[in-house]
Amino acid sequence: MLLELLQISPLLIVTFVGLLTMLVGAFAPAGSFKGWLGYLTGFGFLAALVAIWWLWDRTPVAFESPWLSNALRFDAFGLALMAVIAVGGLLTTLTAIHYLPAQRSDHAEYYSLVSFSVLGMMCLVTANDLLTLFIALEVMSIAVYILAGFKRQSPYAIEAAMKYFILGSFASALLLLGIAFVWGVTGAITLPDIARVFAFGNVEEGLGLEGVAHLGMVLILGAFAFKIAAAPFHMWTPDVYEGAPASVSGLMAVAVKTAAFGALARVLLTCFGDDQFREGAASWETLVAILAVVSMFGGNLMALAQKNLKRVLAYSAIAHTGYILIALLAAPAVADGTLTLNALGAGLVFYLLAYTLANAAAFGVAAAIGANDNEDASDPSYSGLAYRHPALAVVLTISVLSLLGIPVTAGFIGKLTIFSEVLQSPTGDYLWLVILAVINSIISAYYYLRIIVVAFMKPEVQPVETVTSRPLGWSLGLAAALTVILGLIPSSTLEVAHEAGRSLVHSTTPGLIGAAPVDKAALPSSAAAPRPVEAETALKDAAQEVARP
Amino acid sequence: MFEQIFFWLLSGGAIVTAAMVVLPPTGRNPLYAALALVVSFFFMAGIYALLLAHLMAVLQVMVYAGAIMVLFMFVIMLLNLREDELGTERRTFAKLLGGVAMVWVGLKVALVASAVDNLPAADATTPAMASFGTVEGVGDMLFRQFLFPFELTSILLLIAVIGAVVLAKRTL
Amino acid sequence: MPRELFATDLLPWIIVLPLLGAVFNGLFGARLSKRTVTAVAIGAVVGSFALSVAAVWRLIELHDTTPNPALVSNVWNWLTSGVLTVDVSFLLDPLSAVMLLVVTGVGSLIHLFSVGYMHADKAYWRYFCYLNLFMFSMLLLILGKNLLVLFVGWEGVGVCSYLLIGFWYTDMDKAIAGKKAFIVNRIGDFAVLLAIFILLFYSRGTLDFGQLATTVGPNGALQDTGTITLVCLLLFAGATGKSAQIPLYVWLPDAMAGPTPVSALIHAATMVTAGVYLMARMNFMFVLAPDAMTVIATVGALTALFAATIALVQNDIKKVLAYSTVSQIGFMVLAVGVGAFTAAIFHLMTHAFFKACLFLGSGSVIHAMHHEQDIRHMGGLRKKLPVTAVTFFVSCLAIAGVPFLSGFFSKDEILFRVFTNAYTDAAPLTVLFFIGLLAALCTAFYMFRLYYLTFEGEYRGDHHTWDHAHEERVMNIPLIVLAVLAALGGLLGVPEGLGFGVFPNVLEEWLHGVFDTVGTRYTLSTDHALEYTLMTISVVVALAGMFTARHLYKRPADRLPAAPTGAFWHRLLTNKWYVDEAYHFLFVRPFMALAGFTHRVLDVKLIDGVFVRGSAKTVGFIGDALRRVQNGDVQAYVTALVVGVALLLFML
Amino acid sequence: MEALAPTLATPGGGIALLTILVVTPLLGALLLAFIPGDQKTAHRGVSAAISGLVFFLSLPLLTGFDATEPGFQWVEAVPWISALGADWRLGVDGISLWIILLTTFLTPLILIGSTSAITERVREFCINMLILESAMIGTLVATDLLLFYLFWELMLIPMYLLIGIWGGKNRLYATVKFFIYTVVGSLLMLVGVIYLRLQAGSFDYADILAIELTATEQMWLFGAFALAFAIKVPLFPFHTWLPDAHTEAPTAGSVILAGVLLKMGTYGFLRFALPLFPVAMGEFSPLILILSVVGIVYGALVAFAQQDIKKLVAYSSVSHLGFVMLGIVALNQTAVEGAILQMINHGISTGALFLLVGIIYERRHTRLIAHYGGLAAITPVFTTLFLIVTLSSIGLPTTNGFIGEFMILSGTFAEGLPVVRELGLGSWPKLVVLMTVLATTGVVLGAVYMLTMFRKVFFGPVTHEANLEVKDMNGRELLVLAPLILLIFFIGLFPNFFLSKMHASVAALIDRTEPIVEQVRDRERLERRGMAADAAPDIRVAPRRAVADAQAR
Amino acid sequence: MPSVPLSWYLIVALILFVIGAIGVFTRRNALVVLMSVEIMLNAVNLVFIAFARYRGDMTGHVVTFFVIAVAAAEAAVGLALVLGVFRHRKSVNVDEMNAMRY
Repeated sequence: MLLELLQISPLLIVTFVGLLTMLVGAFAPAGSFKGWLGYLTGFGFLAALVAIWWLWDRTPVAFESPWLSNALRFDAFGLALMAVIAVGGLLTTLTAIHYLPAQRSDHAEYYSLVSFSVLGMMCLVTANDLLTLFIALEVMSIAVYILAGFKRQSPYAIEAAMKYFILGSFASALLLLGIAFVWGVTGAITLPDIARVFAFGNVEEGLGLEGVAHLGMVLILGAFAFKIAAAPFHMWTPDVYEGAPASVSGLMAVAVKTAAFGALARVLLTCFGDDQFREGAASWETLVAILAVVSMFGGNLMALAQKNLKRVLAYSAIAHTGYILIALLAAPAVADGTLTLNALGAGLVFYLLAYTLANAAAFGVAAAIGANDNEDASDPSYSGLAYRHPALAVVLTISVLSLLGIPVTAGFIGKLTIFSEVLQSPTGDYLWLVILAVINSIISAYYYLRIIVVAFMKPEVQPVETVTSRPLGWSLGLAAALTVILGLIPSSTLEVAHEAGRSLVHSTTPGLIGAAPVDKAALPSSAAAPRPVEAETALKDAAQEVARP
Repeated sequence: MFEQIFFWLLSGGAIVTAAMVVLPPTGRNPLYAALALVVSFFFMAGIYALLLAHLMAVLQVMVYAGAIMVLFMFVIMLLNLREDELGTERRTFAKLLGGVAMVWVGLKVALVASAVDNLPAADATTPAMASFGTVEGVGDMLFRQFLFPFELTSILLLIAVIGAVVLAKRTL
Repeated sequence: MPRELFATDLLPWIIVLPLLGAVFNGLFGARLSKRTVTAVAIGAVVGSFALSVAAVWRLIELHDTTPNPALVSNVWNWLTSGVLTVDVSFLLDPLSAVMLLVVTGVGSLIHLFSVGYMHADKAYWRYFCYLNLFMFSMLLLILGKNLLVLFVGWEGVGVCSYLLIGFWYTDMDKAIAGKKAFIVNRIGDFAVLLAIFILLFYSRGTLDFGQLATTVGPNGALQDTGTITLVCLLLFAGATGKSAQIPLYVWLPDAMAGPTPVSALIHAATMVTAGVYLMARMNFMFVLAPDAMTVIATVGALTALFAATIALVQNDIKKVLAYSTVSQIGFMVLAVGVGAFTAAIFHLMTHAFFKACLFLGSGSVIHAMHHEQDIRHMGGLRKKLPVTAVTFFVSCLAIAGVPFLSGFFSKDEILFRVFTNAYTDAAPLTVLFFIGLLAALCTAFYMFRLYYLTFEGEYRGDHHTWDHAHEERVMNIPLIVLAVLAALGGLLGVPEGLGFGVFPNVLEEWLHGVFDTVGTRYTLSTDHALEYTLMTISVVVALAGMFTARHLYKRPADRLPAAPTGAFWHRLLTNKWYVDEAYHFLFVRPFMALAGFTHRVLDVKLIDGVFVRGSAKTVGFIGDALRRVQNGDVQAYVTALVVGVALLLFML
Repeated sequence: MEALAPTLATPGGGIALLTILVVTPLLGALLLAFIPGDQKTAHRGVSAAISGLVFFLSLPLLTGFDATEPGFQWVEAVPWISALGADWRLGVDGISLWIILLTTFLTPLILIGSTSAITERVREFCINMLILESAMIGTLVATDLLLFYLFWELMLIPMYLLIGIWGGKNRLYATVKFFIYTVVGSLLMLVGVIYLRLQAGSFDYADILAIELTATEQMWLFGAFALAFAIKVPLFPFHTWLPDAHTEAPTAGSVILAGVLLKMGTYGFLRFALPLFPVAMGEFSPLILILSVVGIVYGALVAFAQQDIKKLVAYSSVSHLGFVMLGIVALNQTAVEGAILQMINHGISTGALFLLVGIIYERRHTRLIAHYGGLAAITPVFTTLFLIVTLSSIGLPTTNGFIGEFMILSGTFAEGLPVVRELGLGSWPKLVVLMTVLATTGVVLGAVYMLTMFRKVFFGPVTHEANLEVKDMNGRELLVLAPLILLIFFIGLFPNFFLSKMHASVAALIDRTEPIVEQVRDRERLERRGMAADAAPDIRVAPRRAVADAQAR
Repeated sequence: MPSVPLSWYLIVALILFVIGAIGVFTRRNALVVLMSVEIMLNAVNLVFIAFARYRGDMTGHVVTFFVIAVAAAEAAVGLALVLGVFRHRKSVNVDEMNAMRY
């Protein structure tokens, strides 16, 4: 029991910090500075990071008791994304510490809500059954709805929260319907079980039940497409990013998206990753590719004429959803015996990290210019930033270049990894997709450059006043520095990302099991090297016993 | 036969009352809509019972029709919107498009989903089904298999509490 | 043999001395006294002349033993890449020796003259810097052992000419004239470059004259007459630029914008003959291309006549001389065209003498007249400028072809050769003889018209100028020397028919080795009777022109014949056959229009406007249109979500 | 990965000279960041000193260069991003040597030359310039494709800021246009780079040289690479960013742009497009040939129509770079060497022109030709230098411009001539001859526009009062220009000093590429004659192993 | 054996779901919109419970249980937001919330 508590320590730490801040904050005098709770929250995330680091060598973590092992799966992928989320949470929390007082919204609840939403995200990326997934999603979402409207005296913030909430609830209902269908036809709620059912043809052929499962898959995909802001499910993004406080927009842009992507990847690759499932319908790869293309073009094109930093970043976030969706298709082959398994590449995790760093920095700058209750992040509010605050301008530039994918930034390595992995993908020839992505990068250059133009090359319209704050500086410095460092020496991080990706093994060989830890015994030994067909039947038989108790 | 009659009655009632929530004239006034919704929830509870989900039927009435709808009523009363403040509904192309798309989605899903009839139905008379839908059966699963989500839900409700306070309290 | 070494090592110094002078004056001249500048500049050129004499002396010694002696100096390997190998190397052979002496000799004299002519100019140092630089380039051109070194000089003289024509750059017309000269020359250079490229290929990367001769020789790589003709025509096209032949002569009259000594040196004596020199240098190739030779001869003859007709009616003293120069070079080109290379070089030399003298004389006049150049405002200047008048008169006699002066020998040699020389298998171009004769008639007429209007009769200008008109001693010396040369220079090439064994044809003998290939292709007449007949005709023609002019123009001012201003032919000639206008209309205006069109329409509108900015605008427009969908209405957003799901389902 | 054992054994006695060259300016930039922003003199001094130091550090490249070695020298290989198969691989060969030296040579001059032009945000300016220098050197010495790409893109940012911050009135438009234009090419190239990486298994240049690509692959990859390079060159019709960028850039930007950045395009062609995709080169060379010659004539024509001196020089760059491309596409020892030399020449001459235009701009704050006139009388020294540079730019013999153009044109001509006479129906040779003739008209046109501009600016009477006050060049400006002027003549007189270092590498490049290109052309010729395509000989796609090995060393 | 086929229940649930969805994007009153969301969640619950019955698997009930909890939480937050909106605008009409667009 104690071991298991240690094993889920990242979750516990975050929960504990959330509760602590809530309780302590309740006793703090009204109107006093609550930033120290932010430090506390930050330390919480640091501690969580340490815990994740400790757990890293123990992946996949073997939970003994059934209630945990069904609900959660701590594999390299989940841990890596938890780490990314924690980093995102840390960076955005640090920006909030002095930003919130400047926005006259310095309440203790902010930090507990951040902690709880991060808890939701962490559960989301490690959720092993669809129910936990749903609850985790709701924990994250509802906390973020509230955070979006946290500056409640601002009509913009409240309006943003309201919009986000209505759309979010709608998407939740869709997700739930999808879950209902998937569970209904498979009778399984945990991801490995669902995968097994699909893999071994337990959804009887000819009965049309696969169709229902496909429906479920599409509904789940649609709901997640909303969360990751893929076009045309993206409509909320610009308004909400613009209206919400900058630190919250940052959290939404980095951590929420990371979590949603993690869950989506896990669901798609584990449950629906098997070729058996793909029969009789367009594969989710096609749908994802289409979403990617639409998101890239939609985000980038709509961003062109934007004159507000937060809004530009929102559209850029939509476009990036497109790039990251491509990473879902990047599944290089991993040879395993005579069978070839496909695992997710390093691209997704690495790109999410790079994206987290860049956006945390960019929204950090957006927060920095939010002094004196200034909510506006439109051009005049940071025009000529470089004259008075060169460091902020440099950070903004680095983050923007990283988003654009210019070398010596993490964003470049991320794009490079995604593109090269997706070109090796065995599930299809995605050269066209890569070329479209590149064309989109070109389009995006225009509005990213505009940000640099405004910050560096335009004169000051009004004196740019910024939130001067040491934690903000740490956050920005850390994000920018990591962006450059990861751009220069990404090797070890890439290795980690690789390992994370590899833990999401799925198969393009019919009948091979999906996400469950690959059971070496069940696999035909390479020495015997039976024919694939035989191996298949043998496997099917073996697994059917497992699937049907 | 008995089951079918109840099915038609309950589901017909649920659909009609649900439509009353959404469609004018009742849909224009939140108070009427809320009342229709409560009725709809009751019909739903009936369907749950028909499906041997007794505990859920009870919870539906208690939590939904009771707690949640009371909350709605509070807010409606609090705001005390008068008829003229409600204004008129706008007819936009988006709404039309959305309606058509949603109906299409519904039809498509229904069409595909009717394949579920091919699933073998569980026999309710077996001893394994004895505790089906009871507090005991559901509770057993809830606290054994789904303990973690259950714990997580506690955080969720806590968040909702904090949220309601943060967003709605007059002064913080 | 230390003496031979001495002479060989001399060659680069002949070239470098003027360069050093130019660099020295260019860098420090502005801060030095005029005296120092003069000393350096003159010293450089005279030193170069002295070294030239020494070198040629050595060559003469060698000539006794070998028919075609040569002093060679390889200075460094300039360019090696792939098969291409070009050395910076110099060659002094009989041909270049003639040119060398003419250039350094006449050059020295003109430098001397310039001291007087330019003494009042602020940019005195700059002038001498340019002039020395010109000498350097010209010597490079003459002494280059391969086509590329020659080309370096070729372009170099073009630049110096550009600089010197536009020497008084504050006058925009002069600056424009300089630019025009350079650009017209460049058009010719373009052809030369193409010729070089073709030759380079066949010669396997070398441009050495000797190697090129081998290339087109019996066992050489280039045997195709078509290609050889092409090369020759291209080289000739270059020559028409530099040597001001039809169709590229237009720059030379404008070039008179430069200081008069410059006109004398560059635009009469030396640079403009470079084209002739080039063709003489490449004679081994030209003799293989009869078609090209016909073209060359025809162009030369036509140019001679054409320019002479224009000169008939010009009133600017320098313009007359300029057209005269074009005409005379036409004679040289004509000579080349009929294979009479020796005659061409001979005329080149004599022309250098008398035309330099004439130009310097005109310079003296202009200097005296305070830069008045219109001969209608002159007259009777003999009284004020006696030395100038005498030397001018002698040179006029020489150019007109009055017997036993230099022009007589050289021009008659050419006309004789034109009449008789025949390419091995083709008819002689006799008809060109008559054109040449007509040109000679015109020459005699306009030269004496010029002389009489300027120096005889009554003064027609303002009296203040008249009172101050005088000669400078330093300017007289070159005039006298050149007049003597103009008178006696012809003795170097006394034809066999007139020499009677007493006067050998020195030049013929001297150059024989260089042009030895000519004899293999051309039948050269030695018919003395015919020669005497032609000579008589041309003398009669010359005297006729001369006396007509005397009759018309040696009169008091009020009795001068009025110019037939209204007459068609007069208008045609005063306007130089409207060639400049035609060129302007045919080439310059279309070029400017094309450039304007390319810039305004193709570049700005089409490529940048439609393609570049157009595509950006299109993308931006789409983006803006899409953005409008995002109308802030959350229910529309829900709709989009639903439509998205519907689409995904549809795609399934 | 055994091959990746850090080998620092270089002719320089075990010193990682190239890394030092790349890193020193960066360290300098870092150093500058710590000097307070208001100490402008210190910034200028330190940055000039650092770039000067880099120049001296780069000299051993020249002295230690083994001219007989066709492959890379001063090779360094250290593992870098092993997860992606990219390594820190540097090397210099005869193709890149002089461009590197040009870079290290120009940068200090520019920094000194900008003292009076850049008076605001001096620190940022100097940092920018040093980063730019580092990126440029990096691009030239990288022998790992990813590293190359990294530096290639890195060049963009400082240049972007340079134009955008210190540029003229219309700078924002110009700088964004510059950036996006360049990015269009380079991102598509990135796809090509990735594709090659997947084929070769690493980004190592030697590995990539060794892979066998099918003709179709070559076509696509060539398209991706060539577009990036063509935009950078810029090859007609991808040139329209250049006039804007040049016009709006500060002098330093213009000089760097003309001097080095444009060369990256032509260098890219030589380093990558040619040796990697010879078949595609064979197919595309007629097109590139035509485009480069159109560029020559077109650039000249448009230059003639310009009112703005800088724009005129910019279009002249289009014309000059056309010559370089012509030489490259001719694939002939003389022409390619001429092209490389012409890159240097253009860097020096056009760089000097921009410096000179900058000097006059500082005094009069106008670049319109019509605002000048008669300067010769007021600023004789300036006029003289301008004249020399102008003459170099129009290719006067004894100056560098002539050598380059002559080599390119004669080499190209020789490429087409033999076959034209002997076969009489080869389309390629005919095209080459025709195009060379057209290109040679560029020599005339160059004179036309340059001298027209020169006349208008310097000759004639002084028409604007303000010009009377213009001061002649000061000592610092002379110091900056003197080395350039000397080089103009030095290259013009002793080109062998430069060419001798190129021979081996260029020969290796041609050995590798030309036979295949020839085969493609032969096949086309046969097809044109109506022979069945299958009768045509197969194209040997496999590169020569020996050359690859040589390059790998 | 149940005499009503499973698909009938599903169709009823889907009709309810569609009604709810249409309510979300047609009703301008935020309160009604929230109620429509509740209808949608209920519809899904029906799907779960129907499947549970036919599969004999109570997981569906458990999920429904959680959905009810989530719905409660959502309702609390949603109503709080409605109050917040009302405070600023004195109106709860969703279609007037377009301070941020394009």
